[in-house]
Amino acid sequence: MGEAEPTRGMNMIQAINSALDICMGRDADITVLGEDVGYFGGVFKATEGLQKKYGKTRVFDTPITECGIIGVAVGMAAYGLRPVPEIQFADYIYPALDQIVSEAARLRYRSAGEFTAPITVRSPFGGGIFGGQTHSQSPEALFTHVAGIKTVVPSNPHDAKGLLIAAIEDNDPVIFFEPKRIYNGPFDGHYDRPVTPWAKHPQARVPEGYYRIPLGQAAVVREGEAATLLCYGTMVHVALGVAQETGIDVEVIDLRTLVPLDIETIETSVRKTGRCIVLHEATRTSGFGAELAALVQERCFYSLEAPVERVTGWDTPYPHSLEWAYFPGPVRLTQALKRVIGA
Amino acid sequence: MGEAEPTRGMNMIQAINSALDICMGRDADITVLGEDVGYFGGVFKATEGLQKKYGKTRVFDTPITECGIIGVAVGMAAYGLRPVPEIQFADYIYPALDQIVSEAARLRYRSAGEFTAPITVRSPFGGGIFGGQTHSQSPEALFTHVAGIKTVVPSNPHDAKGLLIAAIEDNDPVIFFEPKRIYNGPFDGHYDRPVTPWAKHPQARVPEGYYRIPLGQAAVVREGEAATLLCYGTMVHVALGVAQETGIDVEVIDLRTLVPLDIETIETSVRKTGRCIVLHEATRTSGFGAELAALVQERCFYSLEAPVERVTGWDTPYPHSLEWAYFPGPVRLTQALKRVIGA
Amino acid sequence: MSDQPRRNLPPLTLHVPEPRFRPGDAVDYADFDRGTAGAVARPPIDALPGGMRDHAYALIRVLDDEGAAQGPWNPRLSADRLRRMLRDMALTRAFDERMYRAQRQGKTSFYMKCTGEEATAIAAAHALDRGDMCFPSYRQQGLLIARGWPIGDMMCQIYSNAGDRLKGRQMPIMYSARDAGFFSISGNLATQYPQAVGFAMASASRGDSRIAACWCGEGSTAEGDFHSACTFASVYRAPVILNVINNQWAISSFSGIAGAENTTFAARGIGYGIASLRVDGNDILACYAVLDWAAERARGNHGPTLIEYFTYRAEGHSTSDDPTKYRSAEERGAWPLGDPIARLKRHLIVLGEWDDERHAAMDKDVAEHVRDEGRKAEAQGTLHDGLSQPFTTMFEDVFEEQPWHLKEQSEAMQAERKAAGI
Amino acid sequence: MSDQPRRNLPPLTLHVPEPRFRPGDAVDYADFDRGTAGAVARPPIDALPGGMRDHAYALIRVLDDEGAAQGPWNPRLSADRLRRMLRDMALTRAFDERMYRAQRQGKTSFYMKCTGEEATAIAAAHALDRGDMCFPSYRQQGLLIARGWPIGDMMCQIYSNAGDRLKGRQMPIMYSARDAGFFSISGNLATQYPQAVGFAMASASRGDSRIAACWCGEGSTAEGDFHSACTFASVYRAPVILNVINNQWAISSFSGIAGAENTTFAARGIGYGIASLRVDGNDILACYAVLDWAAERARGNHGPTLIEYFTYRAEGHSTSDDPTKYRSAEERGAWPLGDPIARLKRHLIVLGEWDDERHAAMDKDVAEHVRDEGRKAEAQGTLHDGLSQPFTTMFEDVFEEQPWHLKEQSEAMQAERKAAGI
Ligand SMILES: Cc1ncc(C[n+]2csc(CCOP(=O)(O)OP(=O)(O)O)c2C)c(N)n1
Ligand SMILES: Cc1ncc(C[n+]2csc(CCOP(=O)(O)OP(=O)(O)O)c2C)c(N)n1
Ligand SMILES: [Mg+2]
Ligand SMILES: [Mg+2]
Repeated sequence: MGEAEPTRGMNMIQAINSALDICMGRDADITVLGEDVGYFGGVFKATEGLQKKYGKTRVFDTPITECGIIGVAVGMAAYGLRPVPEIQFADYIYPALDQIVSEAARLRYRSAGEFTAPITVRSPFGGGIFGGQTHSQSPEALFTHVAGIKTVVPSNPHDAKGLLIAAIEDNDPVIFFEPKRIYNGPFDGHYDRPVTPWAKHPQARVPEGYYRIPLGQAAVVREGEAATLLCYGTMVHVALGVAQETGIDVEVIDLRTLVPLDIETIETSVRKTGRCIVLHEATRTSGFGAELAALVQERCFYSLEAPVERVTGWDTPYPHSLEWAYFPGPVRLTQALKRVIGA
Repeated sequence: MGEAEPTRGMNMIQAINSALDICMGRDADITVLGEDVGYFGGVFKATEGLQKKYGKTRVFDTPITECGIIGVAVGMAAYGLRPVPEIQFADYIYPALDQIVSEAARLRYRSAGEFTAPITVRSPFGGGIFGGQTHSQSPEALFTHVAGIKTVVPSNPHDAKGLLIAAIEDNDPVIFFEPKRIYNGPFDGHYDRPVTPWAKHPQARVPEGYYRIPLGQAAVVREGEAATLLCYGTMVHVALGVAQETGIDVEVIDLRTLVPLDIETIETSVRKTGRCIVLHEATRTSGFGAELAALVQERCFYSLEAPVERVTGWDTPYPHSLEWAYFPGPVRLTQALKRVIGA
Repeated sequence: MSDQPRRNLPPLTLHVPEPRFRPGDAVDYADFDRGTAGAVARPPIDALPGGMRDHAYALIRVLDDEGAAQGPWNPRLSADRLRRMLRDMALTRAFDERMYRAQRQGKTSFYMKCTGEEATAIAAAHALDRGDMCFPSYRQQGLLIARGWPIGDMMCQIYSNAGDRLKGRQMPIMYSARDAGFFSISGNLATQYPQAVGFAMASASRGDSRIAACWCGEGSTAEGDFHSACTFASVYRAPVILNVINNQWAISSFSGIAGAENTTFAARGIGYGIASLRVDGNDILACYAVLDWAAERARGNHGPTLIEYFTYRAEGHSTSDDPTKYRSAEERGAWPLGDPIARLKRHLIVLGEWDDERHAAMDKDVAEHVRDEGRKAEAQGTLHDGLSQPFTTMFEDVFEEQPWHLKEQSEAMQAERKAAGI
Repeated sequence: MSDQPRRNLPPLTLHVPEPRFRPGDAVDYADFDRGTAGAVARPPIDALPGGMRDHAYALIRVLDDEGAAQGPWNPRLSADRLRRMLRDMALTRAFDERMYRAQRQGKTSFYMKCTGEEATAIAAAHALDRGDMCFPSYRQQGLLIARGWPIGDMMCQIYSNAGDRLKGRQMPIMYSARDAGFFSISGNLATQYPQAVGFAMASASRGDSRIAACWCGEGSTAEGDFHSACTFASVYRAPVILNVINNQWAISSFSGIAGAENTTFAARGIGYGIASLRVDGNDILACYAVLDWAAERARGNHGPTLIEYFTYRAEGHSTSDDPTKYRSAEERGAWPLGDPIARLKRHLIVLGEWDDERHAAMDKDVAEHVRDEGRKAEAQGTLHDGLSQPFTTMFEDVFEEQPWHLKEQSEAMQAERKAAGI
């Protein structure tokens, strides 16, 4: 995990690009494929410059079939490559679901280790860019239900790079969801204020070289005593923003990896605070927040002073013009926090 | 809901067949399609005789593309039909996921009601027949996470018929999962004992005519004081079996519909018993049990004497020869029950 | 297994297609074979697909370089009809221009033009019956416009304003207009394909006479939905027209990434035994003619038709991209099949049914119409004017009846807004 | 929109394909056109797909009715090789027979035969190099057997016993044998198709010389995976052989439900610009020849080949169905392309390289081999003998390293077993 110096200010896209660049430079097996990832460098520019540097056979555009992209990646992995496919938006991952769930996730198990699928599926996810129902979804819960897949969500450039390197080097399939709302700057949910760029954020000082952030380790991004906020991705910034605004002394845990989960960090915190809120943008019912709430009450029942609350998107599609009413922003969190603290 | 007499002894397959027959007789818009559902009557025989009775244009075999089956059903629904597609095994529903999640589930919402998708997707699910990883899955949690879909799981012939009729008549898309292990008889998890056929089970006395069991209503199948067991499908019989074996006075709730959930019945029961176990066959992490545990602790926190426990399949694929070690049978439930009661 | 000793085999190589022209490249289409207007035969509408496979590799053209209509596919439309088609194309282009600017002005989050491809949709609206159901992609605004749907209504959808029938729920341009036989547009590519086949099958199974048609881009043909649609259409001989708009680009990927180096998109249909035609997509007479052929074929229970429209996406993919980043800026001007509006205009002039003055007057007229409708629409709000839909609409139409959890969430939202003082 | 008044149109009808023969029907294949052995030309291995489209509609045959090998596709194999192929087919059939009986005896939960289709897999094992990677469906046991994989190992997998390398995790017949270049079989149809293309692309991108091959049934070609595989294979000219076993049935659905009324399955390849061949799947010389052609083509960087093997599924789909419930029992006997073992036997006899005695001796020999291996395998347990795998194996290989939640669950399972006294 030793972090290489020097560091450089990077936004999330640059950090992801840097991770890909470094991995490709170290390991000729790493192959990037996806819609528009080649010459154009991806619709969000995460793969910019890679085709030029590593050639067309290692970084290439694909036909528009997510099923094919992942199916081909599984075959490449069976050969011995380490494919890093991009799904252009998480909303378009469903056509690939069978190849992910029935194939990549189970290959090691069903072949008793003869074949494996060390694939890292990168995909921008989450709302906040007026993307409407089909450019805003957060389908992470689906993947956490499937045995054999790891699910990772970074919340800042530093973590994005270190986690992506760890994901690519992992020998199991990893779904790497990139919260697109914070590609260019952290976002605390105040949609009516100007965007803060990453530039001055401490987590945007990113080592230029190689480093890993191990999968399965959460980060306590704010220590506190009043309540534990479990979050990931964009919601980390909403949580931190609310902590600052309300002055309530919450402990904010950035999960970073959803499966395998860092249960120790969660338990330690909830035992200390006795109160817990879980946050995510996805629809509430059967979201990953349900798993977190279930785990916390199972394991910390006798420490809990109040029910674990869920602050999430509503059980509706992500509506285009009402996206800020859907988004679980500071108001929703503050209200829940007051309830949980007051209980 | 008025139940028509006379009744007849039916197993689950016969009850489902009867529901389809009655609906097709009443409404010419109902169309059955799927792999092998036509002349052959389905690999489990649920559609037997229907093609002969209603003709090939209303009951027909399809090419082997689950994506196509549901996509075509959405188009038929847009025309005004009420398609009842069969997905041969729930394990094969993933290629259709995009058409279910992005299309059927959202059509009403995105068109503000101009177009709807009154489709009932029938699919046998669950393990217990040595089907291995790809004939045993219980993917219900995935669908409960998606806004716009109802999810139904019957546990006996009487409910299967009444719920299927209600599902077919519902104007929203319904996923109707049929626990294949109990097609022929109730199963309490004692895999080493002879199979009991439905014949003498009271819930196998099924009215021959039309009746509905409304979606969204659970059934308290055993009243009790010691703990609430929330279950559906095959697990209802495991719960009832354990109640009988252990003599512990549990209340067993057969949810029947997962979305929309009958929250009232659940809350009433847990407030009374103060203890709760949720059961399902699916993998534990992010299973529907997580949602149930989250809801129960959110809404009944101050009544709970013990953490809500989850008795589920493990977080592994469903292994062929070790399927009884995977299956959450009487031993696993009894142990959990003792923990919960003892807490 | 082979028992030969392991042979000393030459290394394999991976072929990754590359477009001919990238930014900065000079564009030369000299070797482009357009075929000859009027040269392709017109099979009878009940022709067996097996007997007309060559049509998938030909290019059906009616308008020649002089603006005359040639050959057996000449649909012999009245001058009146031709003028209406011309106006529909002009109106579509003017609409696109205005909404593109509206996006640049921040009045909406997103827009997509169909510039250069207008003929494909306008021809369809004229060739199909109004009762026929269209399952479009996002680039068939021309269908709605030519079916006479109010552009003001479309603008309100784009602005997610108070007049938006879709209640601000959908991204701009994702129209739904049941009364115009226009199916709700999805953001997920090609999903409409099997849906159209299902609609057509339903219509056939009920002895109705309505047919269905669907559209997707050449890039989208790679999706599995396209394949299932073709399979179902072939097996059940569904009365459906499967339209592929080959505008040669899919965002930044050229058509070679979708397979164009080795085949045509019309040829995809051959594999299923579906009658397949390939047409000059910038020649509205040819487009009309093939659609009319396909529609009559479908109505006569002779089965589906797959049509590839060979055209060129003259503008960027959407307001979110800059095409000069991945293709030569010269391509648009050099494209050998010209512009569909200019070509129909010329034809009408050659016929003596049109002139530059009337064209200018028409342009002015459509521009004014767009401007007037635009003003009226904007009076009902634009995206960032503040939210035009009551919050509670968000919880409606998820299901026919609102279940308890959505009721609770709706109430929680109300409380949240109250707390926030909104 | 069309401005014609709504026309008085005739009603549409829905066509639902129906097989020619159902249970009880007399079977008559008199009008079945087998073509003539030796009549189809053999294109050069670098032929452009566009120049050989007719091959997708022809039927390549080498063995004529007299048992002689005819025409340009005659692979001219040594008698030794032919005898080995004959034995591999016989062994496969004997293996199938025994395992089918084992299922009937309750020793395993499930079995699937490939009776009548043996030539397709055995030919492939002989035509491909051992390093070439095979992505089979569930009916290519012949590949493993002909690659010399121990049938005892296969039996242990079927019995989920202590000798099962897959630790009882997979349903019977879902083999995995990396050392034999045999990819782990999936229960989900056609998923192996894009995987094979990916393997081939990887091999090409690394300058390796190994090619890939995949198999699926005609019914499975309808899955989207098939389409994405063909698209990728065409676009990147992947060194892959896409094999479709058209045994005319998909469980109870005849091939018309997969599209066979209007096209061949080889023709699917035409749409992508993939070289496509159609071969008599019961003629092992023809099967070998087309595979050899396709393999050389792939190795020479001339791209993929799609091959349809026209054959007949002589038995039920699996041990779970009874084919007399949906098709005429006469079909099997009447099938005009005969039995692959009988045809190769006759050829060898015609060549003077074989006789009935040697055949009987071979049959006895393979039967004994199967019986001996069967006994050894059964000595390691059968499915219901009790569980042959330690419970803890269930929690292994989900991930490379076991995360905490699986450790906990594994411990919970141990406790559960202890409580149950097991
Ligand atoms: C399932 C899915 N995958 C990816 C996308 C992202 N996407 C939107 S448009 C587009 C390109 C489509 O190109 P084409 O089909 O040629 O249509 P055109 O834009 O040229 O009209 C892509 C990749 C999507 N909307 N849906
Ligand atoms: C995705 C998926 N859908 C459905 C099935 C169920 N199924 C198993 S085999 C089969 C028939 C396949 O027929 P075909 O492809 O012709 O192969 P054959 O059995 O004839 O060898 C079906 C429908 C499955 N295994 N996977
Ligand atoms: Mg395009
Ligand atoms: Mg078959």
